[in-house]
Amino acid sequence: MSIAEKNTSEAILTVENITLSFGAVRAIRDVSFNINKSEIRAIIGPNGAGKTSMLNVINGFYHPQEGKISFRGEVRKQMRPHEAAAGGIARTFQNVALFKGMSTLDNIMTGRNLKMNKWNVSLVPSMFYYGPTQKEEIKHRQHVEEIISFLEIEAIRKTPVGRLPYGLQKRVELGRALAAEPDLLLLDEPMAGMNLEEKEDMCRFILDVNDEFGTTIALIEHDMGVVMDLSDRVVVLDHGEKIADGSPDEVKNDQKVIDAYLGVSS
Amino acid sequence: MFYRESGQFKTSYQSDQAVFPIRQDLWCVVAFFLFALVVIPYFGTEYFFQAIMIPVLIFSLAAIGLNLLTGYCGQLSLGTGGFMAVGAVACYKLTTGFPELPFIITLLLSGLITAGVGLLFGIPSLRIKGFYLAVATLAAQFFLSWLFNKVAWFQNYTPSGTITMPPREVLGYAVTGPNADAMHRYIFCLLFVIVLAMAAKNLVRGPIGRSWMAIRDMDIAAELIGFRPFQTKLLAFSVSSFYVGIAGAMALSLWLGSVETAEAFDINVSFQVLFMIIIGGLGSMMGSFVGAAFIILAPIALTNVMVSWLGMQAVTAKHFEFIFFGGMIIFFLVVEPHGIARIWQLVKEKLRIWPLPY
Amino acid sequence: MEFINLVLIGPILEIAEYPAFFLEVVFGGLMSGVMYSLVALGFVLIFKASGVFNFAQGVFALFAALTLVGLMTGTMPFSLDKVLPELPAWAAIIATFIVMVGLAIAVERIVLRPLVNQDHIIMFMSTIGLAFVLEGLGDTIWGSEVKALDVGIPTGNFMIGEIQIQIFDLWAAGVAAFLVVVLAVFFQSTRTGRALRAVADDHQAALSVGIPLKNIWIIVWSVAGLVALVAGIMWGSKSGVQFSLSLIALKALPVLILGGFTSVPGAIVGGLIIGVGEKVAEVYWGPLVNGAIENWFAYVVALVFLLFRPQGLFGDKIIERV
Amino acid sequence: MVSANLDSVDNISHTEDTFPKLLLKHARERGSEPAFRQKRLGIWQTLTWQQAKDTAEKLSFGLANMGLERGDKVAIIGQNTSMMYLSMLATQSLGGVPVPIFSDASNEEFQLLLAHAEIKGAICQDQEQIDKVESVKESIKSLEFLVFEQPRGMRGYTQNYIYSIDGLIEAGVSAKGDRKNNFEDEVMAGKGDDLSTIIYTPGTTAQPKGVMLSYRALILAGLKSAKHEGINAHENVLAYLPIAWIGDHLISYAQHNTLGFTINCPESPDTLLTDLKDISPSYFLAPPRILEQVHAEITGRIAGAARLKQSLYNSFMKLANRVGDRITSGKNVGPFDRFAYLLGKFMIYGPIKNTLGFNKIKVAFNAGDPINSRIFNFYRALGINLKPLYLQAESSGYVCLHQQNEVRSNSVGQAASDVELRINEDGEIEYRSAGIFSGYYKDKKATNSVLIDDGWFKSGDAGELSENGSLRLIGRADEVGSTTSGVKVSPQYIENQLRFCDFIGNAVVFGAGRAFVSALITIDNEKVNGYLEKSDENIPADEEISQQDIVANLLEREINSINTIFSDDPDNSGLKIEKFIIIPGQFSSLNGEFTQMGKLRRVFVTEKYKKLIDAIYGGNDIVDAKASKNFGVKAAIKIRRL
Repeated sequence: MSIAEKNTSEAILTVENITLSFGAVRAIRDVSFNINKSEIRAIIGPNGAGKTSMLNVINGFYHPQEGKISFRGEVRKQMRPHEAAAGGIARTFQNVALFKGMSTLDNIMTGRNLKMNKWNVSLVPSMFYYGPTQKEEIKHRQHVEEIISFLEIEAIRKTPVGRLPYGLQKRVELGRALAAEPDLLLLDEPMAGMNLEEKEDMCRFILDVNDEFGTTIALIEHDMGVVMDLSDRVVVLDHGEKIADGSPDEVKNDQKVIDAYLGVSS
Repeated sequence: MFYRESGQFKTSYQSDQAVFPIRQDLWCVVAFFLFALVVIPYFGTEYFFQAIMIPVLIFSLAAIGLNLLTGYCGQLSLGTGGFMAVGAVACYKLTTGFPELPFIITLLLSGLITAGVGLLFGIPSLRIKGFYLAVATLAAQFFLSWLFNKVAWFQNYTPSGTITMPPREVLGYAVTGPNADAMHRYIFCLLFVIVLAMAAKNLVRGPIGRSWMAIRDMDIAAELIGFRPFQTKLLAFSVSSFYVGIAGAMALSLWLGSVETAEAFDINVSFQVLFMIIIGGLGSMMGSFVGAAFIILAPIALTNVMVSWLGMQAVTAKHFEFIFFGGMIIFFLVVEPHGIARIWQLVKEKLRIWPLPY
Repeated sequence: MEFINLVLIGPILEIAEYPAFFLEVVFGGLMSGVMYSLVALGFVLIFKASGVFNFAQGVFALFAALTLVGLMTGTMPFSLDKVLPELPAWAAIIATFIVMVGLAIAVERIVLRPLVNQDHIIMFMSTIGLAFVLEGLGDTIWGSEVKALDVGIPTGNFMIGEIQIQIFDLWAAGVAAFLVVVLAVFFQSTRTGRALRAVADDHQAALSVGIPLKNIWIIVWSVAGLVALVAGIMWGSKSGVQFSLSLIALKALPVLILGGFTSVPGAIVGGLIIGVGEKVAEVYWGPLVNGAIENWFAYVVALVFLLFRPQGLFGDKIIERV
Repeated sequence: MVSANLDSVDNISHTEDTFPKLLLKHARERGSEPAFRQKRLGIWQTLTWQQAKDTAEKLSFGLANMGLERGDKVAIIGQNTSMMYLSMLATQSLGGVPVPIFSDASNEEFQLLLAHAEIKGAICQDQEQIDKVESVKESIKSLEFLVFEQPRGMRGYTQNYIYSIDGLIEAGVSAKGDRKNNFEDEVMAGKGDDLSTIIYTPGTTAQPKGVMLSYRALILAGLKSAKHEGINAHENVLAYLPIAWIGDHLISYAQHNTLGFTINCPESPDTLLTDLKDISPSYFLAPPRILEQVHAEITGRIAGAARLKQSLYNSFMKLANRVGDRITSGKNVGPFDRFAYLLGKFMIYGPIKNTLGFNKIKVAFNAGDPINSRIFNFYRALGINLKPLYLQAESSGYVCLHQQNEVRSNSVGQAASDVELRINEDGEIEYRSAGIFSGYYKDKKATNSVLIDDGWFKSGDAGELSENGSLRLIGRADEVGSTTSGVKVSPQYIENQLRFCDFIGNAVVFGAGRAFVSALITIDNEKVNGYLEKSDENIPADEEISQQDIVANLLEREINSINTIFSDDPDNSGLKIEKFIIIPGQFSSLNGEFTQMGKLRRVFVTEKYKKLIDAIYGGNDIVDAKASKNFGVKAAIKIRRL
């Protein structure tokens, strides 16, 4: 199905003329682009290009001073993060933001919080636990277990995430995001600090997610090779401005882009 | 070394998510409970119940309350004493105001009232975090004890300013009032606390507990995956206060019988309960009990040693007690911030894989 | 109507009627405000430089005062008999300051170093423990009964118009002001001071300035000790050295909320506001609710304030990142 | 109900003489008992015999719908999942013949086997195996349909001959109407002497041999050994070995269906150990490889333990080694030792068995290859009733069994009841029994060469019968021999000794028909590196560690110790390893040195390393540089003398 939908390039999210600044600092300047349904969209650019800020804008953590965002047709300017989450946007973080005190299982379970029946997990039933709450827990445990076997982390199911190696933590975080069954999945440098093998696994999972569930994915990544392999389209930011947008190949050969990266390396 | 858990495989999520998935643990806990319920009443003396068991149980409940807020939800509170006072006063006003009200209902209502007050003082957590919040809770402490001290209505205008619990019965046994048998009061406390503790355990192992821990561990991430920080914290505040309030009510009715609120529940009580959860273990039910037992028993032991054996003056002993407690806190925070509970957990891990190191 | 009259009109009229008395109240408020500022200053210094919220600050003051009295009266530690030579005030003060420095070093060794990089809340709770230890220690060493302290600050009073002014209060204010200036200079224009400010931002920066973290902490805690000493002297000579002295710490907390945990001027302004506010409230509105409201009034003021400006008066806006 | 027919196992009633019939029986008599447990989605999901029967039935509809006829072959490829085993049952219930295939076999092997077996369909566990079959489909005319269990990654596959299991079942159930026989009739049409399955022995030679086993052979073999070992319907077994291996087929399939005990399938390969601990099986089968790994794991961890623990462990293990085996085999032991052993059981043995999940084991078999005596004794000492099993596909594993009170590592026990056993003049083991196979599939010549006059089977193994009639395996008949100087050499035996030495990874021994005994050896990288770090010998990164003299000296010491063992042993008079070569890299089943079950492919190895071997017996001190290059070594490989 995913193949079919990629052809029908219908935008699931559009950002128009977004400008975001902290006091004097301009993090993003008048950036516009869109993300099509079921595509893998890469956001790249040198450090401090405003990539992460862009994700933060998309899922309502930062509120841009100008511009508008429309997600699945509905336009919004201000939106609380949890509203964005409820709307079907899930994400992972640049430096892993798992709940250190909890097990892999519980971490992924937290991703289900929006899917749970509010009454069954409300205070009083929870105090009795046996009954509605337990039913609800088990229902969602099953779903979480499917994610666990999807990501092949059965062996660390009950391990406190604090004890896990970095690569696995990233995988668990992906699991937590998947648990929300998002329409749009934002991945902030999913491969940062991974060794080659871990990267290959992560690539495989990202592709599988996109293919199995038809999830739309927007990802920030430094590893150009990865970006070229994974993404359908790439948008390039530099110093908060959009300098290129298009297929991986187009972008790769774009002079502006090359300069931007050279500028960083030199 | 004692564990023979292999072969205890789980064929259902119910059994996999049980509180004590390992059979041996379950047996221990049950045995312990039966001991407290059956054996202790046989050998316990009036003093033993009044000075040790009952306060330990009551403070365990308070510790559980604070642990829910601080240990699980990560919101530090220094107002525990104040909220216990609310519970105590509520209990007093309810019993004197509505003599017909069954005692258990009274306790629960006192808890609910305290929960309301806690909710009120939780509101600042909307905007402020960490120390700021801790300070805010201090405000609660001072304001409340002032309130109950100054406004005579809360003491039914008794000249002495003390509030005294009238006699009440449960299932025909007198549990409050001057001629309530200590053993009956103890058993009532035990059962009541155990039930509430189970409820608390159910909370923290379910979705609500996870939402609290999520806020504690990484509030921003929690919000970004759809938790509502404010609601979550407020819930923690009110549930915590509910438990603390009931503890206060029990302290008045089942333990002290008659108190001068401002004195009995002053800021030192707040610290005491805080110490209980630090030493016992932040984010651990079992820790709440252990910590309470430690904080209650240690001074008794200390005084016995220093006064009875070393012949110190009581006042000097009191000072040493301060040093001792302060020292313990620092020691635990440095050595094992997660308290006795964590230490026990580590020992258990070792036992489970004995003699292998990993 | 009756109520309004009672709560609003009444007190206002009263103020209008005896302005001099009102000024006197305000003045008194300012004086205790200065005290609050002093203690709050101690908090801010430590918080700025080591990110630690030192709950023991008040007990520091008590401990300093106790030590001072002990030295001046030549008391033998652990036994309350006065057998040692009595030190003159200036010597005792210096000696006490040395003790406070020693204390700072000990704290760094025993508490801070093991807890470095720990969660702030954990550090905070450890200072609560520290408070208990010092309280017990002070009492065991110097005895817990109330002691008079006289370092020769002139007392008495004079009138300006109809306003009675305590000479002691003037001194207190003067000393406090002086201390603040000294600290300001120290922080703004000495190398160490700048380093200290750097640490507040991040520990790496501090190292780059070239002063090892542990020294910085020792310095800061010593300075905080000095502030505590001054506060102790002022408060102690005013109302005797006793346990209640440690409670001024609790008074300083709302000041912090008001002024912001990281702002020196905030601490001072906040202190004065709280001081005046609670005095006035106590005198004019206290009676309506039969008194003793200054215990919590400050907090309530601070809280209400917080809801509108979480970062405090002079604190800077927090940008959250992920 | 099982023991009922045990006394008369020779004539099993015609209602219980095939596995599908037995399935019906269990579903009927004890439908609510667990047949399978599969750890899936975090818990052990149970399949009762009734459910098992229903699934198999539906599956058979599906297969029938694919046009599966009696005698058609169906390849079963995958990990141990209940669905794989049920697929075999479903196939057999239609009179088809399941052919389990090693899922990690190479594409060439796939091509070879599938073509040879003329399979009509293949039931695969997941995409990986589907891909393998796909890649060779062209060359297999008979192949008509592929079925996969795991949908993961199969979305893109649009070929009309690929079905999901569910799809298969659906189609079958809906098409149910237009079929003459219902399930029971189909099942009952089967006979005990029908071909049950074809087990391909991963030929230690290149050409695979398909061992044809009848229901009767498997069922009888299963029942008889079960009777001897007291195995019954209440056992708990972990199915973790390749389903294509006779060992797994015998226990997880034949005995499982005959006796009706429970099979537990692990969640994934990397949770094997925890799953083993979860289940704590009562009946366990393992090739030496596994037992060696576990033993190494334990000793390794203990080495890292606190001193107190270590000394406790060592002292109690010493005791165990002295009396443990005697206690396990129920011989009499002094009261003090008995007490001490009890103490040890509480302090050490119990906990260790607990962490391994071995504390409920009634009987464990070591099968495939002989096991090193020290490792064997380790398990016996812990109180685990481990027994060497003489397991050949051709015998359905039923040749010799142990008397409870005399279990030794170097013997596979005495001839089991109704088994005749003899050693022919060239020292080769021959036997005949009810478990004997009915021939090699499509290979009359091979069959006739081993199945000689009136049912005797030439096993191809060399062995000795001790005076009490217990059999000692020496090695493959064509491998054992003697040097030109007349010293008897059993390469396998020597290799076992070597493989257990520190620092030695693997070894191949030569000597039969040669001047003297020599060995090719690979190092145990982990141990060697560990040693080098300790002895802070720094070897440049680009240097091949295996060729360093310091390493060679290490191995020399080890091999000398082996040589002394030989010289002390009258059985091995004059036996001595005189030269060896350390070869870079490791042996593996991927490079072809091993079969999937960890058996050495001697012919292959001898071919691959011909140059080296020639060099050894050529009498020079080094291998010429050119040859060395081929093995990725810059400098010429040295030949080490002892």
